[in-house]
Amino acid sequence: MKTTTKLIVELDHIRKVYRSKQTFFRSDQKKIIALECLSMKIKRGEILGLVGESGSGKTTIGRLIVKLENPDTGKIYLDDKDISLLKRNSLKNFRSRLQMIFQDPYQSLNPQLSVFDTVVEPLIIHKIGDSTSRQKQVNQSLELVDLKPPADFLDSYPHQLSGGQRQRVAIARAIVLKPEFIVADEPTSMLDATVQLQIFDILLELKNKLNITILFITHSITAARYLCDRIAVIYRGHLMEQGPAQDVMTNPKHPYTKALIDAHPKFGYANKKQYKTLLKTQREPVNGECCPFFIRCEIAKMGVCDIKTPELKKKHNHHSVACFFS
Amino acid sequence: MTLLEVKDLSVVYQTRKGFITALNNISFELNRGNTLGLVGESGCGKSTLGMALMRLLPGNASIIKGNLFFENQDLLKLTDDEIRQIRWKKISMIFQAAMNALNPVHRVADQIMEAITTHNSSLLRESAIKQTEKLFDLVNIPKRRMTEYPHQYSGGMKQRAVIAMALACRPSLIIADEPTTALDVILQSQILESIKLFQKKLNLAILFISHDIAVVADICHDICVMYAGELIEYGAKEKVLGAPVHPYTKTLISSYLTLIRDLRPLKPVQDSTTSHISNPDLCCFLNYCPNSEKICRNQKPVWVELAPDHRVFCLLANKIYNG
Amino acid sequence: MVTNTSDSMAGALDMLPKKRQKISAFNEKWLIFKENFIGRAGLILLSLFALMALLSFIPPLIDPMYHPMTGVDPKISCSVGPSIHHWLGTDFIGRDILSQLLAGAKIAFMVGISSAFISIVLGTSIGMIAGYFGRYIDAILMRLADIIMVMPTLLVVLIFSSLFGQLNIWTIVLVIALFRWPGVSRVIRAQTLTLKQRPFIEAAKLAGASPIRIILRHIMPNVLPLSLLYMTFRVSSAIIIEAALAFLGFGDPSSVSWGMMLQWVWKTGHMFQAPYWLLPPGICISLITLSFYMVGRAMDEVLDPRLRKEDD
Amino acid sequence: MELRKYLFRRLIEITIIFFVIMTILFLLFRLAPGDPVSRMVDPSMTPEDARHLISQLGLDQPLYQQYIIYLRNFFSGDFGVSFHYGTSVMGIIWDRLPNTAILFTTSIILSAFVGIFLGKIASWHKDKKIDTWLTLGALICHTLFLPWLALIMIWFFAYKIGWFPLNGILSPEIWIQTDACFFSKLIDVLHHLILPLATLFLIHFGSYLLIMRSSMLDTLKEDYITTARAKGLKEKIIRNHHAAPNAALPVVTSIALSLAFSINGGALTETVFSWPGIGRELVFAVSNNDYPLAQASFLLIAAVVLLSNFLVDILYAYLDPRIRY
Repeated sequence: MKTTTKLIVELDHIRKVYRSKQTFFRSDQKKIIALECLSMKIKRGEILGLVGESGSGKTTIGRLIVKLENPDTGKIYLDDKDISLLKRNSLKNFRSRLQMIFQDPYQSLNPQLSVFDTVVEPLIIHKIGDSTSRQKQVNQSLELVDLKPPADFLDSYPHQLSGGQRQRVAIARAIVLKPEFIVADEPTSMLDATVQLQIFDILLELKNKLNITILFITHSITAARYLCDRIAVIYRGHLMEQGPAQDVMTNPKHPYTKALIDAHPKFGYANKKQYKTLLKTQREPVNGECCPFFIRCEIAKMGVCDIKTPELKKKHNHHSVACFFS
Repeated sequence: MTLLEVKDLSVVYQTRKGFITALNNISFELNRGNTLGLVGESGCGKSTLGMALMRLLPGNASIIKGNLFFENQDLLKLTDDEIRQIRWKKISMIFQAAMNALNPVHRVADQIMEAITTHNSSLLRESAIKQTEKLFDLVNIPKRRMTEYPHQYSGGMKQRAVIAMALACRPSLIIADEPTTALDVILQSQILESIKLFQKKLNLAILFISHDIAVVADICHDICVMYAGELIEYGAKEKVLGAPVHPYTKTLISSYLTLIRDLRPLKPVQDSTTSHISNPDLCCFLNYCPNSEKICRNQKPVWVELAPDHRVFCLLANKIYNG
Repeated sequence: MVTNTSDSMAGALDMLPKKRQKISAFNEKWLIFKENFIGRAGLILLSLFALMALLSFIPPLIDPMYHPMTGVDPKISCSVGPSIHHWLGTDFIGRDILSQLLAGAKIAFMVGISSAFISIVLGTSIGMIAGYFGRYIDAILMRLADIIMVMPTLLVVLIFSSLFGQLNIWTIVLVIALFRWPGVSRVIRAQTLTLKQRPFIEAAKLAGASPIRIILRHIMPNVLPLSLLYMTFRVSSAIIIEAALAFLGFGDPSSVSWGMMLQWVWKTGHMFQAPYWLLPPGICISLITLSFYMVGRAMDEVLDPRLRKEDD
Repeated sequence: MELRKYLFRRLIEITIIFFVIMTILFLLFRLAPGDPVSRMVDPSMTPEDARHLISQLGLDQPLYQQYIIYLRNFFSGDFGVSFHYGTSVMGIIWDRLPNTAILFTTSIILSAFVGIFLGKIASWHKDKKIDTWLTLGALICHTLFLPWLALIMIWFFAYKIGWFPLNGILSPEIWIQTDACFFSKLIDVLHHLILPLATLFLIHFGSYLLIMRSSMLDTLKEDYITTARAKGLKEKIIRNHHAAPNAALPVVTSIALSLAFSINGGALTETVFSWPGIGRELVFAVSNNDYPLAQASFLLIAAVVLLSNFLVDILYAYLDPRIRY
């Protein structure tokens, strides 16, 4: 589906720092840098996989794009429009164009609302249609996510559904407004392996049928490989590697990406370590500017990696890497 | 040499809505120094099995049938005092959520030492401290962190501390209940490596419970596949994963995404968590089985032994096996 | 804002055909509640007290001398024990204790329920607002709660009555309510904070819902059971405070409450001679607080798994 | 270090809250309907004295100046003169404070210990007979109407059986004797103390038991308890060493939060038993329109609640390593 090269979302030098909450008992503030000067482009109609460990800032990116949070510095553009300037009506309009699917289907549905109430709510808020057309739209989106026949599910409450079914309801809610862009934040990490694939297939169908752009956030490099057109690897708020999915998987350039691929259990194929990355754990941390992966990197060289942060550089064929030695 | 033998184990939970069968006629064996992987989806009863082996089931669960032979004595026939002697000294556990497995108000080292001194009351405090230090060394936690509290540890370190605790009394069997589920991939592979290392060093038997078939494939010698409280396929890793026979095992394996295989796996079956039990006498996978035939709806499934180290609980096993 | 409320009205209309399922969910809860011995006992006791409150209208109709406040048996002018005319005896000026006791039930319900209701409404809305909006709104409201919380309510009402003269029963209700919300709002705020972090609230935000809509449609239904639970405890404490106030002689002189009856026993020095007079009001106050408390505890057991672990 | 910072912050918070309460009280007394002068000046004073006092309190000056005078008086420990006793309010309060402290702190500490201990036992034997009886007993104790309980106590133990004195804090006949030794005086006070103490104890221990029981039941579901079981520890060690320390934490918090409510009970007990403490003095002052005394006792009680909250904070930090480190 790499027919269009038009951008839909662009992140421009985003920086986001979380301050640990002044809890009741602790008065000192710890700063946790979630994102550090991160720039990224998402093309219309693609599925971009954002791969990273927990705490890498990958969820933060998703939340910033849908404007659940605001960046400290930097700008985010949707169709070349700065989303930080949106107010009231234009914000509401923005909301209908971007949606999000959350990680935990047990937490993302209001236990007090039935499936119908959950899915119809965005239509009510945006005052779309009357009650019969709303009914129809709800049915349509339920069918799209494979909850067939919809009538069987409309009256159910979340606790009567399985995890996979809940996640489909959450997807139905996200697509009922016909958005252009969906952030899927680890939508299957809480689900069983057999259910996981069904959700992936639904996402693929959304892309193909409705031409929805998807930012797929995941910790699993295999899931990204299965689903995505492009993959971006993120580590501690820095983009490490970015490129076409096939390229990144078969020919990873960054030592961190190699480590990720190596760490993945090699199902039934003995214990081949393809890249033999041995992660260092005992390197002294450096104050000031350095490569974010410096402490754990095997191939890092003193005098190079510990004094400068590598830029994301294009290698070939849209494949770019942030490493001095790639 | 057989260390643990589970025979026809059945466990039911008593709930408001009646009895729910959590485990149904589970039988398997585990040899000294071996790793047995127990794989299945959430809610298939695999954690219940782990707790049953320790006789730590919650109050509303009861073992209605079966035997648990450990070192040739039936664990189910022991008194509470006797089983307490066996816990941790002979069988220890690595829990799923390491952050919750450590008591927040006690120092980590004290909790490990407690395990040592409980089962060796004649031990002097100094030598208990020495042993604890050794354990910290073994799992690669700096000694200066011995006096710290659990909340000062990072996630991976907590998990390592829990492993150290499990090794404290040199048990012959460790039950590892999803020990790496909450961890990142890189951390997971490190923890798995270290578990493998200890196993060789200490000649441990491990019962490794996981939902992730790839992790099980990585670490285990034998594999049990569970579905809805029943064991459905059991055998050596190479057999079960290399030539799976039970339709459910096939689904499970095909739904696993790898880095190497084809991009499009088999189309998976229906969402399986809705309702398993239509008729308790019939095959538990019947409603979702792509291969089911008329015979499956009329007859109880049976164990079919395809090889000495490969058994399948399916009426059509031979047919599927032979193509 | 107006359009939003009308929207949620429309939502409520859409919901109509599905009411049945909600009711059956309620039935399930009710069944669990009924199984609970403590809850059942509490409910039975409460209905007995409700019956007492209803019966309180009868004695003055039979004979003006049975009026709890003004009725005086012309033949008796001092406290005597139980007799045919006065089943529980009379007080020091010959008023019927039984009719006073019945009238006291009415006052107890009135004070307890109305003051608990006000403090729950206040506490729930303040808790939700503080929890949802956070920042300085939260800081201000919670500091306010802290301040009110360290003031003993009974003593506050005492100070008020010394400054403003004799308080009537509704003022007492109001003051108790105004000083008993912080506990509720702390609990509701904590609950709101955990709800706020749940993705379904964020999903609603992404759907474009306004804060008002999120609070009313997504947060309130989830905290309401908890408020209801706290209401039973607040009823108990309101009854106790009013009774204590009356006991110390600061009650509303125009109505008879159980606390006032105790005060009369105590102040007129009858406590050693007239156990028939000392026992009933005290037992009634203790029992009615006990029964509200029991209902609350039973509710707690029914609701708890839902509140803590969600649906399963 | 963390801890010290935290406690320092709490101290500042508490001071601010106290100032707010002081201000509210000041405004209430000056702005309530009626003549503020009559509330500050003893009606039985001679006109000259009254005029002197008015100018001393600044009652003829604007509100903010009155407030400054009020604060200054407060910090110099001058709360005016009690209408009823005709002596300095400060003196009266210093006189009553130890009595209240003895009664209130012993009752709270005693009931906390017993409540936590019995709650632990009850939860451990959940749904067994002992649990049912303990819970029921606690429920009843917790909901008994305090003044009534106090009257019944007096009626039964002091009047019917005659084991204890009816009320008061000491028997005059002992204190009149000049040669009475300290020990016999102490015994006398303790003798008087027992009934009010028992009353307060019964009321408080019930609620502490119930809180501890449910907190303990929650704790027993935690994973680390399963770990402890799996470790083969003895049940008693699991209960006392692993479950109870964790379960006691919420109980400590709720004791702190309910302290203000407990003060109500303290005042009632003091009144019924004629125990010469601050609470009784406040009730007495309010009945007699002794405004300076009422104001000062209320402030003192608020201060006591705040201070004990602070002490509980320290205790909590001591019990929970997550705060200490």
